Amino acid sequence: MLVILYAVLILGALGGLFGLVLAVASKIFEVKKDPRIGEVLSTLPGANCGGCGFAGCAACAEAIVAGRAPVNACPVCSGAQTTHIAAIMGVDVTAAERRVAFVRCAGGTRANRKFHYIGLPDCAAALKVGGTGPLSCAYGCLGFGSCMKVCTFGAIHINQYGVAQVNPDKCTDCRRCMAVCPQKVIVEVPYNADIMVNCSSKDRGAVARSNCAFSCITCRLCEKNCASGAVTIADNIAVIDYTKCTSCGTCAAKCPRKVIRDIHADGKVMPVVAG
Amino acid sequence: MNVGKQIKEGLWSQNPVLVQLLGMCSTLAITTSFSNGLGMGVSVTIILTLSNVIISLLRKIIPDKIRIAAYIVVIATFVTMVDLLLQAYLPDIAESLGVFIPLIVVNCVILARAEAFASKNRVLPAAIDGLCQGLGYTLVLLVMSVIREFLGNGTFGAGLLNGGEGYKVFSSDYSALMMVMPVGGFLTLGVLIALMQWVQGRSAGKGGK
Amino acid sequence: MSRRDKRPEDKKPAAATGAAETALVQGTAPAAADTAAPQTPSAPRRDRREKKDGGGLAALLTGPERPYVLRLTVTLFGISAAAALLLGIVYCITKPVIDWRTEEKTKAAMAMVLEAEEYPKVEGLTLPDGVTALHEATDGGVTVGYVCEVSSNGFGGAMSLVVGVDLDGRVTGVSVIKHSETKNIGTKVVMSSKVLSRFIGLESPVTLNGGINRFDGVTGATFSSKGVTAAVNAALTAVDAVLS
Amino acid sequence: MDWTKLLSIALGAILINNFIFAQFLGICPFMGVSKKMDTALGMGFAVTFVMGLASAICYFINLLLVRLGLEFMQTVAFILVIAALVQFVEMFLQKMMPALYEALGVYLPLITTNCAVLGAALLNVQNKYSFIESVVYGVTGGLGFLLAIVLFASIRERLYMVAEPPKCFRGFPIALITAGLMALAFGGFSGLQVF
Repeated sequence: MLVILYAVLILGALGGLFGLVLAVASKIFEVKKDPRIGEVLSTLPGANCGGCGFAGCAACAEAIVAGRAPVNACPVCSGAQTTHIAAIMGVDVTAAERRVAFVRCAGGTRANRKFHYIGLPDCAAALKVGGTGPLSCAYGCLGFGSCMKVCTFGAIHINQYGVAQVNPDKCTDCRRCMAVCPQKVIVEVPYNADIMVNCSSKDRGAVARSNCAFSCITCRLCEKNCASGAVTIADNIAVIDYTKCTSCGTCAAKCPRKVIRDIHADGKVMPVVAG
Repeated sequence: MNVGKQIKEGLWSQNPVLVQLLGMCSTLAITTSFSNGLGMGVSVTIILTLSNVIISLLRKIIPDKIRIAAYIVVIATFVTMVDLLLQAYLPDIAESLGVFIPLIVVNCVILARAEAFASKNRVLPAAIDGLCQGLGYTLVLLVMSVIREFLGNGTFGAGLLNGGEGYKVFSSDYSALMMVMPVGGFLTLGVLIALMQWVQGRSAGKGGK
Repeated sequence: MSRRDKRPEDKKPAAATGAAETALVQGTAPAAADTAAPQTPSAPRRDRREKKDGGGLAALLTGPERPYVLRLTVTLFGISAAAALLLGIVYCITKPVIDWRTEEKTKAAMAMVLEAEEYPKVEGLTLPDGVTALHEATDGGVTVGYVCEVSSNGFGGAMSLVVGVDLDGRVTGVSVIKHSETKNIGTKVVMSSKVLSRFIGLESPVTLNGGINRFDGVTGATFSSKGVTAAVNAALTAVDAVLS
Repeated sequence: MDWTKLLSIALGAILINNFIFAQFLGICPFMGVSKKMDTALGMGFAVTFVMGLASAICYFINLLLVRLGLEFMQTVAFILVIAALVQFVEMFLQKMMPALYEALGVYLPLITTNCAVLGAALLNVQNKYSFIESVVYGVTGGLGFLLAIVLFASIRERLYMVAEPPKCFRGFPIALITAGLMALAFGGFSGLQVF
């Protein structure tokens, strides 16, 4: 029986000692953390699956509280969990409009090329060759699919024109494609926005015209004809303010270069440029 | 708290080894014979369920800072108890599992389930979750041990069936010895996960758009 | 925009949901730009009060933090003590059974190596390293030979064997109790009685694959063969010391 | 303090029976962290540090346990030490080196469940190493882990960026198969007998 007494004494003493050390350490090394991180973390499933794009749930909780990630960043969370997190953050989920990624380029095979690139099938690698990559337009999508590899939801693919294209239904706005795209061509737009500017070229009109068959040449027709003043030309590129845009489609009709298009024109997401 | 969902999750969609990639140390090392796989699987399931129950009982008492230390002590106690009981009453299983019984303590499945699930739910769901995850784990272990044993040893059901020798399918001279060594473990698990992703891909493809 | 003001310390410029696409068209994906700007309260603004407090360890034990520190220590102490108690009890229950079983196992191994009734342990001997115990095999009081418990290193690690030696120093049998050899390689030496029976009748020093007392090892399992041979030699030297 | 034994322990722990590829311990964090090189390095050093310290402390605790005849308590006591140590390191890093703490993220608490750390402590006891030998074994075991995880992370980064495995092999399956091939390569060292 002595063995049991010894065992209890030794392990008890060890446990107590470590309890003390940890308690003191936690006080000395205390880092002021936003209390809400703990709350959000306890609502998250804790499976550290990485679906939200962060390294585990703790990182995702910190991002949500710091405002870097949307309240519904965790794809695995059930409806109740997301609304609970939204309540902690003082945001009601319905107001947080669903946002998805969108590739602002339509060139691909139809963009002129400075040279024929044979090498690592990866955008970052291709971009390094010749300073601005194989495309004559320095802003266009290179079409090597780095974004496709990163997307864990299969929401982004290279379409038949060699340009990355997002399927808004599958996109959970985890922003991993935006992070990995070296050209920063992928941006975040509201889910139900229809009218999209399919170009990111900031070159002057004439240069853009020679670089690619589907580029914005800043002819300003869209700006003049937009009834609600949603379209403006900034930095040699047409820009739509979705708070004002009424999806009337006049700019898409007027655009001679077919750069502004209504991507939901016939109910399904059309290939970015229909010939 | 519907049991059906938990069972489906434990066995398939959230399988601890194939999906969450936990508990791989023992999976890769132990699955060289059928009896090993079964013995390990069953003991992990028992320990997982027991520790889930205790941890969900204690969840209110344990402060956050010593959460991990406390859970680990509970798990270690159960493991040592199972180890002692196995050595006393089932020596042959204890013999073949060898050094891997104490390593169940650091088997990530148990601590991960304790931290992710048991510390947030009441006792009954925690117990069921422990059971389901344990079964999922045992299932994968058995599948792997059958494959590795068949390829590496040419027998089926060694250690258990027909007096420990197992049914000899082809003589062990032609067996791929590599499968019994660590290399085989990695390859088999890799192919298994690929198979699972392929099945999920196809079913998602059919059921998807 | 009500939603925008409700989001505290949101330092992102013009990032309300309805923001014009202008904010987005600059092409800088919001996530990338954001992580650069530090969101957490800046570290240098640490006020003096907090530094003074952290220093005094004793202050911590008696100060306002006392209940928290105490609670942590007591909980861990309680859990560990309870665990130890449980373990101690299980240990006491299973200890006799385990001892009996190991005893049984070694006795069975010894019987396989050298037929005898019982095997009293011989005390007070300087045993060569590797030999853990030396037993005298007696048949109704008459010593028939000796049995050695030996441990040596094989391929996978330590292994323990039992070696029987008759009165004129010849090996009567070898059997392995515990080993960690790799399956299908080391086990071909260690677990097959056919290979181990090749030792029977040999005298010390036993040499591997050569010499008068020759033991042919298994190809591909040299380490295991060496390990077993070393153990047998250790046993033989121990018994020869006793015989002379 | 004979150096040949220490060197043979060190070489054995790093190459011959490397914790990952030969002894199969610590695969969960090895798989989890090796996506990027910097987290792999951070994890490798953190594991080396914890393993070295844990081996040292466990040696003394084992002395105590053996003297009182409590061998069965080894696992529980060791794992308690390791868990407390990791928690302490986590708090220390969070305060002193937030950058490394952020990089390691969720994988720091995972070190507690890292079989390699407890495996090293238990093997120290099994092989009856002296204090110096157990510390050397712990540290070199950690270095073996570091070597394995850095090699694996570099391969995995290229794999992730460039390789085009079939759809269902993407992600963990291809990583596992690469690890299998590396284990085969490390198998080559197993015949090496040192001194």
